[in-house]
Amino acid sequence: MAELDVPTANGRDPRSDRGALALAWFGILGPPAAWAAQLLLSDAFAEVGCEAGGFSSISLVLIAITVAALAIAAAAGAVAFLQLRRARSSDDDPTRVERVRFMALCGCLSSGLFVVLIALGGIVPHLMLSTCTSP
Amino acid sequence: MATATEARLEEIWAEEPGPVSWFTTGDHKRIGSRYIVTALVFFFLGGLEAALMRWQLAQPGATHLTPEQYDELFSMHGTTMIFLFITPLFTGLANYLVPLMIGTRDMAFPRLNAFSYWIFLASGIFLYAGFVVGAAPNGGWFAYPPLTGPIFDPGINMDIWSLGLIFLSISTTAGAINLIVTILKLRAPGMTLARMPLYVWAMFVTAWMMVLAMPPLTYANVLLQLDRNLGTHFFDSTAGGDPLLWQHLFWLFGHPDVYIIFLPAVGIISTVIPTFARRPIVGYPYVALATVLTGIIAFGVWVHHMFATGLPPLGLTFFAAASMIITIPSGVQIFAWLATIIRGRKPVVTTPFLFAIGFIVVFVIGGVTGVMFASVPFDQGVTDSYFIVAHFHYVLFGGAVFPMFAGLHYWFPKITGRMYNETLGRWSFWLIFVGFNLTFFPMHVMGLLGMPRRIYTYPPDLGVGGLNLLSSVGAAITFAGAVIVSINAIVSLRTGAQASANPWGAATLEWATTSPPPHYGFASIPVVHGRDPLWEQPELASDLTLTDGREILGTTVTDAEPEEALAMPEGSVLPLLTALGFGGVFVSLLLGSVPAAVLAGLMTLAFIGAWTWRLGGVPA
Amino acid sequence: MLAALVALTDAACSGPGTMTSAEGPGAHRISLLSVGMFAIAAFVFLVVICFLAYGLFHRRPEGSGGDPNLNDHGGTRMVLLGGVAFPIVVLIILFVITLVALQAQAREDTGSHVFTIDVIAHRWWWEFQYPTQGIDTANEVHIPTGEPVLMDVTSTDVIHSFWVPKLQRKVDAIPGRSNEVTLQADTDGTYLGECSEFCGLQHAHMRFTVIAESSDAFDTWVADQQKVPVEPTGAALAGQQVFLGSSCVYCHSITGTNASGTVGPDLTHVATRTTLASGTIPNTPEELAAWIQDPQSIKPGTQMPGSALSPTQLRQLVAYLEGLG
Amino acid sequence: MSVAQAEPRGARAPGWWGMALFILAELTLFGTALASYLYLRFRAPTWPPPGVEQPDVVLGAIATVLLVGSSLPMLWAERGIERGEAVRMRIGILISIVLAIGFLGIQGYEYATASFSWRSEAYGSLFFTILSLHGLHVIGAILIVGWLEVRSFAGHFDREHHAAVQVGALYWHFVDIVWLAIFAVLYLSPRI
Repeated sequence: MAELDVPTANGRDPRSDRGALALAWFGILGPPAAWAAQLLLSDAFAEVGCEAGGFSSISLVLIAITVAALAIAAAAGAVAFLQLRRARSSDDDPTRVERVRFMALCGCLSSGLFVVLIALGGIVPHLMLSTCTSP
Repeated sequence: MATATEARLEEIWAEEPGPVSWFTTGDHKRIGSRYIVTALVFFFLGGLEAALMRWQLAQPGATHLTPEQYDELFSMHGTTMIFLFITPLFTGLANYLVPLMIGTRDMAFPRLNAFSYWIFLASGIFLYAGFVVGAAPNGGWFAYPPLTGPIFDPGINMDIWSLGLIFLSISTTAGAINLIVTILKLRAPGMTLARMPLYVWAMFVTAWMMVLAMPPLTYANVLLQLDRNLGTHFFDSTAGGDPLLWQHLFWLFGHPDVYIIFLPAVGIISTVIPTFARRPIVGYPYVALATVLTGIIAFGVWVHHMFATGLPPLGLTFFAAASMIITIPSGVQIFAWLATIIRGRKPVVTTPFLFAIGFIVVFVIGGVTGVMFASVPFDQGVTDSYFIVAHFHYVLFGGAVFPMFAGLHYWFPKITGRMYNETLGRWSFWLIFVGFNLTFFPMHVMGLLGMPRRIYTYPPDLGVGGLNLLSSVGAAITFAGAVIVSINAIVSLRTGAQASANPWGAATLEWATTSPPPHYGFASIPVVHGRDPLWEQPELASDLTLTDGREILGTTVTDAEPEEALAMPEGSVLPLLTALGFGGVFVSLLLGSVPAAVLAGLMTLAFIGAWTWRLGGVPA
Repeated sequence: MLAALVALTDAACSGPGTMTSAEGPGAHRISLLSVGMFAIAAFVFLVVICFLAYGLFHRRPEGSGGDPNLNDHGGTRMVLLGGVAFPIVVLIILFVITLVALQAQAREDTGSHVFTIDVIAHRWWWEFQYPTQGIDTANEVHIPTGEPVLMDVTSTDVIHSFWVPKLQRKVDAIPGRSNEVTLQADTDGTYLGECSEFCGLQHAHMRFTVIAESSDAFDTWVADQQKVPVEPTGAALAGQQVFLGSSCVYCHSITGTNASGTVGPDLTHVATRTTLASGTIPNTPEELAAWIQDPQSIKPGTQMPGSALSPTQLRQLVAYLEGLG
Repeated sequence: MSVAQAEPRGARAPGWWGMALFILAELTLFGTALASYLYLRFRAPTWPPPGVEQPDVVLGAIATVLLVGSSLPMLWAERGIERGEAVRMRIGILISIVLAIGFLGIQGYEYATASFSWRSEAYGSLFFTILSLHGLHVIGAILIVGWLEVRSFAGHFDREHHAAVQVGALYWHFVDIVWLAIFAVLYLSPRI
């Protein structure tokens, strides 16, 4: 390894390091993954459900998908927020703390935006549109 | 001590003299400039096609062009501008700048970089071969079957188009992978994810989108080729297929593609504005995250291109919601630029800054009309009318070509070592700005007056004759502006003032090298302690000189901590030969001769074998 | 800029295809939506221009080099307010309005209709079949004013798009699918219709006309269309012989004769139509003769071949066709 | 003071990242292919269409065992070269190639004996296009791994330097895993 006056990876327990990193990436990429799953499943059910005669429980299925997606996005937001708070009080070397706070902040914002998007795309249409208005 | 190291590095990183190195170089600077120049040639061709179209549409009932010619022109205008001009140009600019901005000496895979360029050049020629044989692609840039299917377009036109795009996707995917690995593994020590320049963030997200967006297009084109030449029924509704399958696959690529065009432009603007506002960007984390979120949401909006195809309304609302929310990250970026200008010093008004301001004005108009299409009923009213043509020129010409002009002027001193002429620059800006608005603003009105897209002529009673004339005049002015930009470039290449290392007093690392930078880039790999190295650390030299052969520094992904020095390969002609091999395969497929395709394929495999012979094993 | 857009549109309201001067409920919804959104758009654009102008021109010290530690506390608030808070509120409102409009649209399409018209798009003309009335006409569709008529839109070849800018939203004509849209005109009049999906060489000349008339005028039109044309006499009879003897019968059909081709439009009542070749030329004997003589010069690429008729045969054929009232 | 020049392996080598991203692009390609299959399937009233019998699951299962099984000797080969045993690597690669050729043999048999063709109907088009797309990738994987075999005879790999083997093996495992998804969609889903 290089001996440099640059912050280096050694001197820290790699497992907790990798765990924190995994949580940080979950905070940022969890919400979009939940939204993508909700979009594809809802659209598939909506299109298939309607064309195959529109069974009545379809709106129930769509609501369940949306609630699950919201839960995941909110969980990711909570994880990111926790990391953000813990990073503020951490005494690690400043470069790493800056990066951890940056990723945690991105996690919070990402989950905020996707919670709105999932709710807007998942719940609001049901209130207004009967599920299977024929094309 | 520095000059000895520099001499040593110059000798290590030198290339064979003379024209041979033209075909064997792996230097990201030479390949980047080549990409830019070739893309600008295609920009000129695309502009010519646009000029001919505007000439035909200037008055009602004109017969300057036959319908066949007009269809070929607008199809190639769209395909050229999107696939052969703007994406390769931004790829070339990234090839040139990203290694310098992250403080390393070359891309992660120099030979793959050369290979990407040769494939791009070959596929551009392949696509334009259509005009030579009088059968250029004529199905529009999104080529909906069954119109482009075997029954209604039996000629070779659409085979050229779809094979050409499969051919080009090799270059785009290889270039994107190269860029991602470079950004992940070769950042200077200390450049954590929180300190990456915003241009590098933009290219990083763009490259990921390229890797994920190209496969749906390639698969759609494979299906189209099979339908056209082997009698399969993917898009044939009489035998279980569905024409909408093509639209789903194409637009799953199509909308991310327009963001692949837009995000590099956002990266350029986020670099130009802070430099001339004399302060760091306001809200760096918000802008960086906005780039990432735009790239992600872009994959979930494609059905807004299909609102009028009779899909069930509930399904459309999911995509309408995503199409609305995607405007929030763009809004964040616009307000970040505005805040940077307001909170900064008195702005230094140069041509790049003028183009950046012109971009903000024009892109906001394009953006607000874009939001309207997320409202399903409105979109069903105006889709496929000239209102859409006006919108996407505001967000593509305004949203990407304006930043391109800003970027080219901004980095012209760094790439060529010469300053451009400021007065010519201003003239070209105002001509392009006025000409652009004169050309495309009336198109909003034409759309509302009920003028459909892609009509080679229109009757006088539609009431759009005057507007079309205005638009054609505007096109001429814009063309004049672009000509002045090229004059400015050619003149300044020879007689421009000598450029210093950092003429704009900018903050990013590429301005730490001389103009133009030497082959080895940095004498010593810089160590970064913040987001604006040149403003925060006057002295960048470190002791990481890496002079035991052609070496660059591999670092960890999130915090860029040094891992080990990586040996870089010498220049080689194999990438060019492999690209020619692929060219042979695609030309044989186009001409429908399987034996020739197999032969060319075997030749390509041989070149790949030679290329990878020494990779990842005991050094030679 | 956007104020100019609104002004320009109003000024040019005279155009036959102007969407913003709506005459049908569908188009009213769209023009209402568009006026509302243009207002929001103009406001947003104005806000950005004000910020930009203030940013560019307000006086502050001139800095030489870049100053890395200029704090951006105030700026971040502006980014979050202008870039996130305000847009989210506007977008949620816009989304709810969109859903309301979509619901109205869905109710309209699934509601009751006086009758159904099958719209069949061909390469470069429109076929309109009235199953309840047993009529098959082309390029001109009559509907009773104020009554919702269900249009069942499909295509026999490539994708087209059925669009009457002043009356309703557009709906694609896709082979193998049938898309429904309700057409209703509030006032009598003729309304321009266009194909708005690129469908090949003559996409530009694939227009149709919607004629909205009072219900009794509509009934008389239906009665005329249902009549079998009376036996032609004199020059028209000779013209009929020319018609039956030539290649026209392979593509066209006229009830009461053995011509039953379906590639081209049904010519049983071609004389009642005001335009020919899908809205390209007016229906006058001279234009009809020129069209029959050399259609490629008028619509290059059209499926109709030219004909080698002598001038007298041509005159007789035109006389026969113009007699098919 | 300079950084030691080492031959990085695993997630530290740029080559590994390059192949991982290429595999991501290929996964998207196969994902799109399977999504198109399901898209057309749910639009069709009956699937497979009348007169076309279901693909033979037993044959498909045997092919799956062969191909997925071929990953085991490949893993064994990778462990071998990590300990510097080039001979073990060569044997492992050879077994994998043989198993893969067995897989291709079964595919070829299915092509020959199928009662429908890609020309007959969308079902046939989908079935044969996705199968041949994957078949080409198996051939590609055989060529890559075969080239590693040739290079190992030229003494290119030892304990310290074998990044190429890891990259080649990564692609091999990808081609096997993707087949599981194709097998599920093409062979099993028509039955539920």
